[in-house]
Order: sequence, then structure tokens, then C-alpha cells
Amino acid sequence: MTNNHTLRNILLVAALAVALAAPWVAYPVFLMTALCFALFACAFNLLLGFAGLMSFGHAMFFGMAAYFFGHTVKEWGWRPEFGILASVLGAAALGAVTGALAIRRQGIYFAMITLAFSQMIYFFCVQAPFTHGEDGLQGIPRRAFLGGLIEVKDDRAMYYVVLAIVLFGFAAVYRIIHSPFGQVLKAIRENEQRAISLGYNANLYKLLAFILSAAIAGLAGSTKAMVLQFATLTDVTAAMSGEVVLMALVGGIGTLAGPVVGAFVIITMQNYLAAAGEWVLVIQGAIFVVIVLAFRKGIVGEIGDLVRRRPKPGPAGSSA
Amino acid sequence: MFELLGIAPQALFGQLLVGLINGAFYAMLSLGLAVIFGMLNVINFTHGAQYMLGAFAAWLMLTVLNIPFWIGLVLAPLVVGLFGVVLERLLLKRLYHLDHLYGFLMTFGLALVIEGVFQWKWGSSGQPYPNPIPGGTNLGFMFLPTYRAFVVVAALVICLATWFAIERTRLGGYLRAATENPTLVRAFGINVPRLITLTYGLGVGLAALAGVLAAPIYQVSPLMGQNLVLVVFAVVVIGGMGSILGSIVTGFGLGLIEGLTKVFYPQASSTVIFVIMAIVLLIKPAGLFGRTR
Amino acid sequence: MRKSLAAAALVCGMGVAALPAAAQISGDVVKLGVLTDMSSLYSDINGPGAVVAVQMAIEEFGGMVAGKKIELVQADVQNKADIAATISGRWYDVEGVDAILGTGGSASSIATMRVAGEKKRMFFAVDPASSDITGKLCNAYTVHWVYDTVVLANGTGSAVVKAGGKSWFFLTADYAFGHALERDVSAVVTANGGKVVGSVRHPLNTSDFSSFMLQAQASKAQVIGLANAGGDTINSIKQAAEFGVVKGGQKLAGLLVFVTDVHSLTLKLAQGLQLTEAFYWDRNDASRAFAKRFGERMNGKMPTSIQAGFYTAAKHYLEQVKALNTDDADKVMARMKSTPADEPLFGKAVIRQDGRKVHDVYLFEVKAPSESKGPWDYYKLIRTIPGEEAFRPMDQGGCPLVKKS
Amino acid sequence: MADALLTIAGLQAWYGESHILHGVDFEVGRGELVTLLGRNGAGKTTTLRSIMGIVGRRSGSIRFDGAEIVARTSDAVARAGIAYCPEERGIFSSLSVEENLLLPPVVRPGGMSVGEIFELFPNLKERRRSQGTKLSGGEQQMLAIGRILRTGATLLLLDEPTEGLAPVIVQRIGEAIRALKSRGFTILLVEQNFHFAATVADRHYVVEDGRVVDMVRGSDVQANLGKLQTYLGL
Repeated sequence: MTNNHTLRNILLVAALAVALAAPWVAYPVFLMTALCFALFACAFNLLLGFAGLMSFGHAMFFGMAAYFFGHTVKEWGWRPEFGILASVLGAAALGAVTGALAIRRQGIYFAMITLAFSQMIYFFCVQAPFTHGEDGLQGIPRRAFLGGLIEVKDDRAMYYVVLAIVLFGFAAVYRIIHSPFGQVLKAIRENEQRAISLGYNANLYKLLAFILSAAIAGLAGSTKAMVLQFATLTDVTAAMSGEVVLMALVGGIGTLAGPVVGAFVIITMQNYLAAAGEWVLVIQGAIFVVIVLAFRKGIVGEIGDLVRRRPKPGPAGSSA
Repeated sequence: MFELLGIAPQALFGQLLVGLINGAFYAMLSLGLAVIFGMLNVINFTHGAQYMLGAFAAWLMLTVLNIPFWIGLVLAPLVVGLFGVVLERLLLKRLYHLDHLYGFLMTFGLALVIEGVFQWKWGSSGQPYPNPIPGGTNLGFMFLPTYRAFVVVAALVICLATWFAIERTRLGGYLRAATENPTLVRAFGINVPRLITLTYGLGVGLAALAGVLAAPIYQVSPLMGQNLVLVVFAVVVIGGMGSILGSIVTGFGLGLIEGLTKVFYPQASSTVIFVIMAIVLLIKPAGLFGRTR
Repeated sequence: MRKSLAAAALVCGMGVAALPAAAQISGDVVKLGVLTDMSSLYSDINGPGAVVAVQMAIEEFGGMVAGKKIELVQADVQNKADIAATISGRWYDVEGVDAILGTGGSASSIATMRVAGEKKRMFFAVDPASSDITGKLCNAYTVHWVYDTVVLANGTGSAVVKAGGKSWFFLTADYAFGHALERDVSAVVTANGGKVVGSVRHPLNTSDFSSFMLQAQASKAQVIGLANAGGDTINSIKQAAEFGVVKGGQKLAGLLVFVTDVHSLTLKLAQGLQLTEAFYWDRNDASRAFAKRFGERMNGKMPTSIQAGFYTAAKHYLEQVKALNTDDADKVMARMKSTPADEPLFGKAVIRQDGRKVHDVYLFEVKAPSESKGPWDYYKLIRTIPGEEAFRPMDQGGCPLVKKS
Repeated sequence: MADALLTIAGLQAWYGESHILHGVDFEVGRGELVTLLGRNGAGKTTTLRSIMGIVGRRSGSIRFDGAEIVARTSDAVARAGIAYCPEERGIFSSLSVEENLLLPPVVRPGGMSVGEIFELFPNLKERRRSQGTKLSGGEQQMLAIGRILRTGATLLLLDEPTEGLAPVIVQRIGEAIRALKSRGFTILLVEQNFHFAATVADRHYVVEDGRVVDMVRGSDVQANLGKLQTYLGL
């Protein structure tokens, strides 16, 4: 185990170094978008991988937060940090309302209720004037952070701000999972009845997890709106909810690093496979099929197995 | 003239009728999806693509092989069903012991591949399929195209035949039992893997049949089934998973409700099903016709 | 502020023009980027055909301009503004793309516009329809190339009203494009003495229109205006025929119909439909020659007006680069806006201060099967609408670039 | 034994990562009624499930009627002539009583007719149209046993048929089992209810920690009562 810890620390330091150097190698806006999706996938995975709740409507938090951010910053002239704060709170509030209803059901029914809510939110976004419908809420100004202290006109400067926000999000997810709260969540995932008989209010824990996940998804959505300077309907569609599931699956459910890797893989595919023109979707589809057939635990899960060289660990064994 | 909510009652009657016709498609599609989900525990995200395949198969048969609609109606679902059988044998059967998330990922990926290939070959704007029985009858309150009348009757017959096959025959009994407890059914000497393959083929065939029926009404295009799965799965959930009758009744019922929405609040016509699903799940968790196990 | 910007650009342009006449080509290559819908709902209208069209333009230059190589990059926008913004940004910043052509729907096009404005590079908005692109959202680096909602309204809308279609019912796709089209056509209809008796808004990508057909029939309107696009339009027309709408004496007005839509519908269902297009392959010798070469590469498909637009946009851009010996966006733009164009496919054209390319457009009627002499022989010309009449006057768009005099 | 219908040797079985059976050896003669006794979790049910081929993984030897069946899938085992009545009874709620009864396909001739089964369990006849799971516990048990009698199987694996039933029902089940034995069925019975087992069985095997540790003949039960009670923790 000590061995694993050393390895993990080396990996963490290496990842941090890569993250700091990345904008000098790759296109910063692409990196920022991918980081935002990585955080979104982590938020989703907090719910699926650690609380065992499969949400099929997570786009509503991601997309609504983007709209909240756009509206507060563009129309009301708020500072970006307040815009983000408002978006996170807004997403959390939405999470509280939808979560309170959704957690009353389990499994596929839970997924379908979240899907239903997100479809309603989508409908709301198509109808509500402030979203500007199909055109999107465009041209959100990039304002300096902390009242002018941090200038973000330059993409690389923006990148470090985004990196800081996203790392904060990752840290939050890490803290949640490794807190006593996270342990109880895992216990509920393994055996809800037993957790209840031990005196835990399972529903309350699930609701809290749902709200936290919604809030972090909101953090990701608003940060993305800040980077790209617009919020569009794409972010609230069922397709986006599906995409985040794919990110988590491709990277590896129930691992901390999995969703990050999955998000980067999928966003990279969308951006760099785009040159394949009409074949983009076919290639993506084929990759999903191959992943299910050959790399079922996701990229991180499979690598984790290779490192540990154990024959057959239990499902969703948390690593990283 | 007497009016109800601003709509003449006769016009409303016409709207209900076209709603019922649309419901016929939901019923056929949800039936296939429900059967597959019950047996394989997989939400078949390829269902929409298979619906499209049915329409395309019929169109190809017509244009390339000169096979008329009525023969295509039988042949196309068989061909597509067979394709489903191959998919199941080659790919899906590797997933049964896993979480249904993997089924989602796999069938979703397959749908992308199938739709992408057809898109590449035949483009996005769709192919024309001539109406095999043009013309119609003026019912006074509306003009009813003969083909639509045929669709609703055909769908009813197909749904009832499927219901009968599942609820009243020996093979259907195996199927229902295997949905509940496949291990035990297999331990009784029934070749459950083959039953699963057959079930998948049946579900896919039903989707393709709906596709063939849709071909003369809608354009035969690669993306015609793209967003159908979510709606149809919602129908299955509202009806109660595992309930065959539930799928049929709910399919027709939601067609009606959607039809009414198209009159009173058309913008919401693609959202209304999800609203109903949320309400139903919160009030009656197992769906309208589902049994809590 | 805006004036001073424009002045600065002008001074800047003159300053550079004063330098020696060596070619000023950034990165020693002229790079064009086609970013459009390659794999989804509208890919027959733009898609792979757009890439082929731009390739054809490049080949006409022998792959070289101003002594430098011309390169082409392409990508699928996947109907996502995110992707439009990141790819266009990366193209301009990292890959040295000089001009982007595209970029699909309005959300992605508006996103690309903003990036182009920020990076000060050329953007040809070839496929979007929103008239806001040269209205309140306009910027100095964007040219709106083929059409917009106003043109469609002025073309089809006014022609149909003038032909006696006084009462209208709209079947409108429930998103910005549909709303704009309905709004613009309604204005034209009322201005010409007609009236709008009702409308129904359907969600995007609806497949069944039977309920809406019954509503349209019940409205007793003379004309049913289809303020939708692509598959929605095709399915509306198909089901209108099924429900005997046209036989019942009502007329359909397809407000945005492309030649591929008619091909997909077949003449039997589409006949009699009036529509407005800026280009039709069989309009003159030049268009026929272009269409023939295009068809050879595209399995016999004829180009849409959008695909022809990709071709002429690329060609026009390369001609400016050739004439100026530079790919500097400000100079190219200045020349485009100051020099009227005349090319065989779209005829005489000017590019206005607000970025609107103004050319003649045509009102066509879809032929009956008996009138058609062969594959893709679909339209007959009803009327040529002069550009000044078809497009929205510059002072009504609210574009901040337009100097108020 | 000269005429063994079922011979098990060195049977090991796993559920996922957990190793449950560590080498089970025993045999059942033709027409014999044998029980497996043992504490909870000793591996009795797993032994039955291993014979049927419905555990994760198994190794060793299971010879039935002269053929090696350890590698066969469960449907092939059933078709060889072994029928299984699970502990949880496995009545299908979406099937009526009659459908439940008719579900297992006939694998070879010589099974009982539906009429004979109704004679054995008259309650089922009255309730043939009811939903399977609407029956009382005892009736469900009768149905679970009844439906495997039609198939022509010669070996019946019964897993705790008396669990949770009232004494009067247990008595009736006992009578039925004896009737089946006299009809020529070979029966392997898993029981916790030692007193019940003692009334019906020819021989008892004691299972402990995934192994067979002892065998007691029915006639020797009284003599070995103390030993058996220690095994079972009574």
C-alpha cells in the first residue's frame, strides 16, 4: 500500500505539472472547456460512483448554471466571482428541489425522474426569453476577477483562474468522498437497508449528495460559460446529460481520476475528430462499443488494475 | 356553435383521432423496448436506429428490388430482426452479467455507428417512400387519409397479437418467467440464452415494423429515430416496466395526450410525456400497470 | 468610439499599404477553414458538399495565391456552439487559419462571429439564416453571404401575397429562426394588405404534423406558411399532401426550402411550391457548368445555394488576397466592402458596411412532374427580385458599424 | 454403491471470489431419498446449485446416470433428467398457477400427468387460475414441487421444502415426498428441519464448511442422535 501511495503522489505531482504547463502547449480555450467538463463529470460521478445514484438529467444543473452566470454577469453587470457564486447556489437550489422528489425513487426510476426534470428545464429554457433560445445567451463579458486584481483578457491568464476553480472543485469532491459523510454514502450504496438499520437517515444523505453534486456541476457550468462567453441550449439537453454519463463510463466510474480522463478523452474526440467530418459520430460510437467490450472499468479503472496486478478486484473499487 | 375551450368539439375529435394514430407508433415501439428491457435488462438505445433500419430496409427493397410495400412490411422486420439477433449474439450477450450502464453505453454507441453510416451513404434530408394507399375519406370533422386508418388498425392488430403471444402462449410463458428469474427457468431445461436472443430479435423486429409503417408518412431519413428512445422509454416507464398491456395502453393514451397538447400548447408537445412520467413515478412508483415486486 | 475604431482600421490599412509590395501572407500559407454541419440534420444542405465546393474554388487558383500555397481544413461543428467557439479559436490562433466559412446553426455561427471579431480574422457566415448577424450582432470581420430570414420573407412572402394569398396561417418551428421568419413574413404580409389568421408553434424536429395540418385546415387560411427548415419542412409538406391540404384549396408557402429538400420530397409532393433562393444550378450557363463539376464529385447531386455560396465565398476571398497580395483581414475586408463583385453564380453583388452581401434573389416555383425534363430539373423562375428590394435596408438592421448620417 | 444414480467427487464451487465448496463427495442411489444436513452456510444449498450448474464456477466431478455433467450448462443438466425446487420456491408472479405448473418442459417420458399432480396436491387444482404468488406459503411449496414432477426427471433436488411452514403443512409435504419416493423418484433433500428429515430419508450426509463430514443411515439415526445434534448445533 505504501508503494501505491508513493506512486499516487508522484502521479499527482506530475499531473499538476502537466496542468500548469499545458496552456503553453495546447490551445488554452480547449483546455479550459475540457477542464470544465472534467469537473462536471466528477460531480456526476460523485453521485453515481459514490452514492450509487444514476442521474440522467445532470445537464440541467450544468446548463442552468451557465445561464445564471450569463444573466447575472451580462445583464446585471455582476462581477464574475459573484456570478459563479450565484450560479452554484442556483444549481444547488435546483438540486434541492428536484433531488427531494427524485430520491424517493430508486435505480432506473430515479434516473427517469431526473431525466423528466431536465426535459422540463430544457423546455423552460427554450421558452424563457432570457436564454435567447436557439441563438444562445451570447457575448458574456470577461471581467477581471476580484475587482480588477486578476486580469483575464488573455486566454492563458484565464486558464490559470479556471484551473484554480476546477482544482478547488476536485478538492471539494475529494474531501466529500473521504469524509465520514462520504463513508456513510458508500455504506448506503452497498446496502441501504443496513445503513438505515444502523440509524442513518439514508434519504437525507442521498439528498445532500445530490445537492452537492448539483452545486459542483453548477460550478463547472458557470465556469464554462465564463470561458466561452456564452450559454446555449446544448448544455441543458438530454444529450448533454448522456454525454456526462459517457465521460464517467469511459474514464471509469467510482474512481476519482476516471471522470477527468473520460472528459478529456471525449472533449478531445469532439474537437480533434471533428476533422473526420461526417465520420465523427461513427468513430465515437465505435469507441464506445470497444470500451464496453475491452476496457469495461474505464481507462483509469483498467490502468489501476494493471498497476495493482490483482486478478479480479470487486466492482467499482475506488482507486487513485 | 358550441365550443369547448375555444375549439369546436368536432375539430377536437379529429385531433384525438390523429393523436391515437401517433399513439399507435408509441405503442409498437414501447412494446419492443419493454420486452427487451424486461428480458435483457438493457435499455435498448439502438431502438430508434432499428426503427430507422426498418424504414430504410423497406425503402431499399422498394427501390432496388422492386418489392412492394405489403411484402416489405413482412420482410423488412424479419431482416432487421435478424440483424438484431446477430448484434445480440456478437455483442450484447457479453453484457448481461454487468450493470445495465454498460448496455446503455454499448447500444448508444451502436446507434451512433448505424445512424452515421446511413447518414454518410444516404445523406440527411431523407428518401421518399410513396404512399401505398393514397386518398382518404372525408369524415365531416376531418379528412382521414386511408393509410393512417390502416396504420392504426395494423398497430392494434400487431399489439394485440404480441400481447397474446406473450400472455397466452407457452413460449410467452417462458418469456415472462425468464424475465422474472432467468436462472431458474434455465434450470428447468429451457435454453434461456436462445430465448433472450429471440426476444431481442422480436423487440427489434417490432421497432422495424413500426419503421416500415412510418416510411410512407415520414421521410425515410437516417436520423428519423434519433430522439425516439427517450420518449418511448418514458412510455414504458409510465405504463409500468414489465407490463405488456401497460405499454400498449400507455402508448395509445400518450398519443392522445400529446395530440391534445398539440392543440392547446403545441410548444410543449414534446415535453408533456416527461411531465406525465414525473407525476406518475411520484404517485405510482411502479407505473400505471406495473406490479411492485 | 466606433468611428474612431473604423478610422484606426483605415489608417492602419493605409499604413500597411504603403509598405513595399512583397506578399504579406501570414504563416506563408493561405488557410481556409470549413466548419459546418457534416453529420447531422442539415448536412445535405451544407456538409461534405460545402467542403467539395471550397476545394473546387481552391483548385481554380491552382492551389496557389499570391505565390503561396492555399490550404483547407474542415471540421464538423456537431451543432454545438462550444465546438464552434473552440475550433474556430484554435484555427485562428494556433493553426493560422485566415478565413472560416460556415458555421451551421445560429448559436454556433454567432459564437464563431464573436471569436472572429476578437481575433480580427475573416468569417464568412454562409449557412446561418439569422438576420441579426448583420443587425444588432454585426461585427467588422463577418460577411453574411447567401440569405437571411428577411430575404425569405420579402421573396416568398410578398410574392405569395401579391398573387392573392391574403390570409396566412403559420406553422412555425419553436426556436429563434422560426420565430424570426414568422415575424418577418407577417410584417410583409400585413404590409401588402394580407392578414395572419393564426399560427402554431411546433418543437424542433417534430416528425408528426398531422395535428397541425388539421389546425391549419380549420383556420381556413388561404396560405399555410412553413416557418421551419430541413426535415421539419419536408415532413410538413409530405403530410400536407397526405391530408389533402393542397387539394382542399389551400396553398403551401415553404419559406426556407432547398433544392435537396425538393429532391427528397419528389416533384409529385412538392409541385407548385413557391420558394426563394439566391442560386439555382440550372439558372444560367455558368451555374450549370459549376453544377456539372460539382455533381461529378458528389455522386450526381446538384449543389444547394449554400454549397454554391461556400464556393463563391472562398473564391471571392482568394481573389481579394490575390489582388491585394496580402491575407490581412482588415485590408481584405476593406476591399471587399469597397469593390462591388460580379461573378457568374450570384451575379452582381455588393458587400455592405454591416457585412451583408447583397445580390439578386429569385422566386421559383417547383415544377410539376410533367414539366420536368430530367433529374434535378425542379424549378421554374417566376421572378427575379433585385437585391435592394430583397434585403433589409442597412439602416433598419441596427448594426452598430453603420454610421448614422 | 453398485447402482448409484448420482456420484459427486471432489466438488468445489465459488461465488465470485468466495470459495464455498471445498471438495464435496457423496452419492445417491437410484430410488433413494438422501438428505444433506448441516448448519446455515455449511454449503448444502450451494451443493444443489452446483449440481444444477447455477453457481459462479465449479470443478470436480458430478456423474449422473453414467455421464459426467459438471461442465454442462444448467438447461443441459435439466434435460439430462434432474429437476430442481429452490429454497425460495421461485413461483413466477406473472404466471398463473396453471402456467407455473406447465412451465418446465418435459425432458423425457415417464413424468407424472397434470391430473396425477392435482391428485397429489388437490389445493392446486382449486386455485389453478390464481396468480402464482397469491397462493399461501404451503400452496406455493406444493406448486414448486408439483411443477417439477411432470418433466420426466428422475432425480429431484428439493431445497428446504418445509421452511417456514405450519406443522400440519409440513406433515402433508412429508406425505407427498414419501409418495414420490414410492413412485420411484430419486430425491436429494436439503433440510434444516432434522426431525422432518429423519421421518423420510434413507440416509443423511452431514455437510460442514463446504465438505461432507459424515454419513448416517436412516436406521442408525437414533443411535447417532447426539452426534447429529452436535453437528447441527441443536
